[in-house]
Amino acid sequence: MNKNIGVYVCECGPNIPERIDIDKVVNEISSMDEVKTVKKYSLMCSNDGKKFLKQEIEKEELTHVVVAACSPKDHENTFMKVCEEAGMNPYLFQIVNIREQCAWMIPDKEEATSKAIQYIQAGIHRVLFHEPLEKKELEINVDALVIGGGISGIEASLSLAGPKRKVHLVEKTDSLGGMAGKLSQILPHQGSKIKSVKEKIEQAKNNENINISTSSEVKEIRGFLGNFEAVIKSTPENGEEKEQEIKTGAVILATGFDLFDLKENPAYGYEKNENIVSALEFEDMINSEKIVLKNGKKPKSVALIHCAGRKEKGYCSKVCCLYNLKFAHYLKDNFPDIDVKELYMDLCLPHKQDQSYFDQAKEKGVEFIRMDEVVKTKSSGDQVEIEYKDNDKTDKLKADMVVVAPAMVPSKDTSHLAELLNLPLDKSGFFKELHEMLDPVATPMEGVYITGCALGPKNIPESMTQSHATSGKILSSLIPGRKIVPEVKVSKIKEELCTGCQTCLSVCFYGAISYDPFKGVSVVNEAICRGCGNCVGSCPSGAIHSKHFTYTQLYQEVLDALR
Amino acid sequence: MNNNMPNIIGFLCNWCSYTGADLAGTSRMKIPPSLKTIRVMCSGRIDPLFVLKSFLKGADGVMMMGCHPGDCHYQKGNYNARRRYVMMNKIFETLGLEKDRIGLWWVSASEANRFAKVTNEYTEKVKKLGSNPTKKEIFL
Amino acid sequence: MAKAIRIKNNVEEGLFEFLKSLLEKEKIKGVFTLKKMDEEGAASYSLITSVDEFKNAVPLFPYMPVNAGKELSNFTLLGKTEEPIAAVLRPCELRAFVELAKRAQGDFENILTVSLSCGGVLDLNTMGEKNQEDLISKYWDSVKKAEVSPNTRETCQFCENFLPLNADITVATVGNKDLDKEFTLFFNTPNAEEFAKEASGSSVSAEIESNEINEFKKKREELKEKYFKETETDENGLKSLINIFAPCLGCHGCSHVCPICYCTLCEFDSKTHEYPTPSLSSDLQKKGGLKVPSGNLLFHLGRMTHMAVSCVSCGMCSDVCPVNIPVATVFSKVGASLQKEFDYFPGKDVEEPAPQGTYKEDEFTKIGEQ
Amino acid sequence: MNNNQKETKINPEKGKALSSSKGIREEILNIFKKALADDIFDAVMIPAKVPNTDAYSWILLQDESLFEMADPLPPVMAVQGGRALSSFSKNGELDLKIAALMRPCEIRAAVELFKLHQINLNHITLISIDCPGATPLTDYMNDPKKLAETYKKISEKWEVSESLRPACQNCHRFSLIDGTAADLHIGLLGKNDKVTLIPISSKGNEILEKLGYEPTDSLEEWKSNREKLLKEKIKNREKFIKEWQEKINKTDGFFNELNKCINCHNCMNACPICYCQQCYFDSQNITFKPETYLQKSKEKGALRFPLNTMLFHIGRMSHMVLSCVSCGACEDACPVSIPVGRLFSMVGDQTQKEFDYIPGMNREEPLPLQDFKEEEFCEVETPNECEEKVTEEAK
Repeated sequence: MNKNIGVYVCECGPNIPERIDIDKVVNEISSMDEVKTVKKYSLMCSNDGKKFLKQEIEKEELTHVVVAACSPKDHENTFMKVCEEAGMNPYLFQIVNIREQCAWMIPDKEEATSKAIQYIQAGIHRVLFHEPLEKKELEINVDALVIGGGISGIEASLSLAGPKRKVHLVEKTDSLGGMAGKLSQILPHQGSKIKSVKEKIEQAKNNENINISTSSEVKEIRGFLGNFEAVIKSTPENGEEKEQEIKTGAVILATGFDLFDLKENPAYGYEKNENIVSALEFEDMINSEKIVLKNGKKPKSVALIHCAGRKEKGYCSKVCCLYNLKFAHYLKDNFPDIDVKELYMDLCLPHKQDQSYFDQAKEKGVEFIRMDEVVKTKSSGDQVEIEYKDNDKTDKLKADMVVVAPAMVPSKDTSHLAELLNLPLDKSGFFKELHEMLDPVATPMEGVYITGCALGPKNIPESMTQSHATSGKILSSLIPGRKIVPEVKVSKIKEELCTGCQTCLSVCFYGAISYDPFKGVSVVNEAICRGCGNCVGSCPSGAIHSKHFTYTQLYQEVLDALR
Repeated sequence: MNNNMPNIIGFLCNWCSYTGADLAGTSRMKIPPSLKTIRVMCSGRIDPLFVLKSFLKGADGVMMMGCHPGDCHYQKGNYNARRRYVMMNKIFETLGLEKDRIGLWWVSASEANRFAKVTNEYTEKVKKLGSNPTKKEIFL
Repeated sequence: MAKAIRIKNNVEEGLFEFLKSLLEKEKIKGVFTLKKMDEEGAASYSLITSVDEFKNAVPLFPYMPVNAGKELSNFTLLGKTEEPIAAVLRPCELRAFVELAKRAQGDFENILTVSLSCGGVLDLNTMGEKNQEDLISKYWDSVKKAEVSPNTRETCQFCENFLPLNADITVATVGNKDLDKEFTLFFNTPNAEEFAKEASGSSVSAEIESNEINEFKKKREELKEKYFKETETDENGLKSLINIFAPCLGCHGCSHVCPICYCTLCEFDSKTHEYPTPSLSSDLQKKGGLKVPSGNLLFHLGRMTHMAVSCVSCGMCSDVCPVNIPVATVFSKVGASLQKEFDYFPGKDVEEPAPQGTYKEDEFTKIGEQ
Repeated sequence: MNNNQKETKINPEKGKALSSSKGIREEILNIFKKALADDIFDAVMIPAKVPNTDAYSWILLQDESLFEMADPLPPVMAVQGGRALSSFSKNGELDLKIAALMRPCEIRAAVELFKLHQINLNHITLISIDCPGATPLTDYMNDPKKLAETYKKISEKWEVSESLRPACQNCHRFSLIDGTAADLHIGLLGKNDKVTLIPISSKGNEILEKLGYEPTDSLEEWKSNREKLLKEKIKNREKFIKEWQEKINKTDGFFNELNKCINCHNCMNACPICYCQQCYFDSQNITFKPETYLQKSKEKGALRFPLNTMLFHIGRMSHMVLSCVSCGACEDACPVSIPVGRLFSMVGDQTQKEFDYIPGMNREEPLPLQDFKEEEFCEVETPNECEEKVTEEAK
């Protein structure tokens, strides 16, 4: 097939002629035997301009088009659309940036002009090597799989489930609610009583669009936005193990957190003295309204130890201070005569109401003691003696009962799921957000989102917010009845050249490349590939090329730049 | 065009550096005509062979540009780019080739000033290096 | 500490007998080692499965016709061997196989690796020549005395990694005066220990490291500096580099025999890198002349970017170069500096990812910010 | 009819003899200098010595000053000229007039590559030269000074010396052969006191004209010199062919010769006729599971590694031997000194006779395997009919 190349130089109103001698450009380019026609036009992106280009393509029977104008960022797509409308494959088009990176950069008109000519020649030689690419449209499944039946998971499910969208909610324990479900009460100043969590659970149970499987875990999961497949393994207490395969469009990880194992640091004396209890155990005491020592007596003094695990894990768990305050308030309100001391490293009172909550506790006579670390705890008589360090001086205090607040740590399944979906983890072993600031609930895997403490310590309101965010992402990307169009400029592997060394797998951040052991070659999943081309740069065999940015295409630009 | 103006090839990542370059233009900053930019999707796409071939074909300088570490549009591409640059730099150094003919710079989409600064500085540096001997070399 | 067994026999015979017995007793189903091909003394690697054929095996024959690591990779390319075999490799060949296994080009499972403290090998082009016998006996003398044999290849002369890193069994040769009377086998891995009882010798307490070994290492390191200096490129590295590679025919033999060049088909043989005829007039205008075929340096530098960081300095490339280019010396030199830069030791650990396939966020942090 | 007879007699009657006071090398270079100056060519492809080294390589020469490094008859054949010519002329249109000065075997290779569309001869003038042979590449690299000296003597006396490459010792196509291979031939045979330009094609005549030379000098003396040497060489060659056939006809003869092969494929990469970018025998369609190899090993007691060396050589042979120009580049490049050049040359000789084909002799003559005659090789399938036909023809 013979190639008819049309080159169109846009003046962009006065912008380009100001600095570039358009006529000289047109002359130079018309002298190239590669091109069929060269024309200038005042404003290509205007409606008239687009009409003009369309007519030209048809009239001149162009097979390839080069437009020298602004940055591809501005109008590459505009002109590609025009080409498409004119019956051309839009990828046989090349835009050359002679405005931002030429006219507007180089004051000397002569220099700017000759550089523009060079750029356009490069564009022409490049476009000769362009290959027609076809957009694919994929049917999508709009359902969501929510992993983790804690408050975050429940909230996400509730805000997603609807007549057109099913939600599969998978919880590994035999009941919904997660950690929040175990709490005595949500901080009073943050509103309603614990029943609100119970309400949420009920709502979820009663929603016919939420399909709940408890005592279940996700065994396998593969796919991409709009097309995931997962295998869910259920092992109910009574009743036999069963596996079901489900299809879903998106995945939400709401796997929550576990608690720091207090035995990791003997200094806390946990389980060495029966009157040293963990915060969660104390919550149970509150629930059953029995605050008693092991000998059945009421404690006269209670010491609340913050920050257990903070030094060990290297981060602040954010919520302990507040629930310790909650404990203090509870104790003072119900047994004013109990002496309450709080040992903390740093107080974390980030929310607007927290300060007053803290001040009230002080008014009620709670004593706050700053420390660097707990050195050791030992029984002395019926009491527990805590030795702690502040700066270099150590000090001691005694109490009948000691409540230790353990740090939040990643839940056990985190690493397993990370492996299944090939997601990155942060230093502490929590899931890593795509971008801490700009994309805090997304992951490198499009269609996989994270909410709540799976990302790190959080309080309930923050978790709720994130759950809504994840739902938002899904609602906007998976619209019932719509199709999705995956990236077209993806990587392609020439099997006959692939040696199967799998270096490309290790540099692909999207898990878009897999290894076919039968053929002994790597394979790109075009629906996942984003076309970054890192694999191309890593392949020693030259077996991979990224469509529309092939070696030959780019090398043409190099050659012309050096001519 | 004046002859002491070196010929520099710039491989710019689409998301940060190329946009940064556009912005430099939009803000009418003065960029030496020495630089010919080539757009790639990610600095991690820059195959060492591109750089090598540009060098052997007579480019007086080659600039690799990408997003700052942590800001890569594709998560980590620029870390790959960095390793590849370090590799070539070391090879050049060990073989006594002029390693300054190749460079790597992080330029974000908003850093028009930085783009102008580094391109101007590098152009000056390359001017001092003089013309790339590969231009005249027969036995390559 | 590794289990050591001293065998009262000439090292060549002793090792031969040991491996033979393993084969006879079917502890292993095959031995991958060097085998005499003819009377002239040509040898080649073979996978020997019959005791009868084993008579021609010459495990310690001081030649490297090919890098055994590359051949083991060809053997296990499609998966592990079901039946256990023993493979006799020199340390650099073992390192090569590790690098290949790392890239899914081979599989260690069911392979009992036997290596040695290596005195180097002789120039390939002396194999099958008249003076071979003489060269070999001279060679063994210098091995016993832990001297660098002048007849060994340049690459061997400056190799300081002559102790195997992760062999199951190590044969102690360098610096053992009585090699023709007795020698020591070291069984380094649990896997190896069960074969120890097959060795007809007395268990002794010994270490492979010795003063002789350290002295030997020093001598080699000195030679390394010397040879690296010889390929030193002056301030205009380009010219010197061109001169070093000037005789290159572009036969690409260096990459064909290189164990790290594992690509089925080499990128530099592909159309992508052929000379584009239209550039000719402009090139001639600029230069007044042009070497053809061109692209010589692109090949060597390009190959470097692909493999130098994993170069195990086995010297095969120099051996096969028909025009005596010191390829291995140049590549080892570049390899050494890359490996230092990336804190990478090729062939040390199958689990350690190759530098091209990985990165650290907190490395080279100054780069790109200037 | 027999190839040799075909080649002894040649057509051209007249040429232009240039007496060379400054030595023939200088004289030849002068011709090309003139041709460049008069824009008869835009560039010349000619062997050159890389400055400050002992290495020779091909250069495309445009700037006259570079003639200093040029040497029309270097002591070695580094890269086969056909290969060099193809390397820059095959990918796209050539817009320069180029003259290539090559040894006869290189010219023949170029013509074979032309038939295979690996060289576009439109703008290229092929100029062949009487060839004294070349010294083995490795010998030369081991001691350049000495070999250069030796070669100088050899080329002056036109002696068939032991120090030449085996391929050259047994080469009987060292000079012009009839056909349309080259456009112009440079005759040197004789007392090295003159350079004779012998036009062959119209292109050749044109060039002579443009150079202002009239082809009026008789070629008799040169021809007789040529025939004298040819006789000797043909004797050598026949001896060599016989000797090697015997070697090979021994059981495993062929295999034993290739015992040392280490699969580096240098021979293939040096071979001008092996023009494939990436060789089938490098591709992976011949790997098996370890069990298969163990099985193979058990059948014979042992299995040699590298695998498939024999398949490689025989396979390669089947691909190119009909076009083998016996240039010996393969043997030069072999790191373990396998006489691969002689093997292939011998087999080539035999097969080419079968097809009555002389590779590189005529540009128009199709490749044997791209062409067939219905009546040929009847003996292969129906011996009886064949005999009848033969007897009929006899009548």
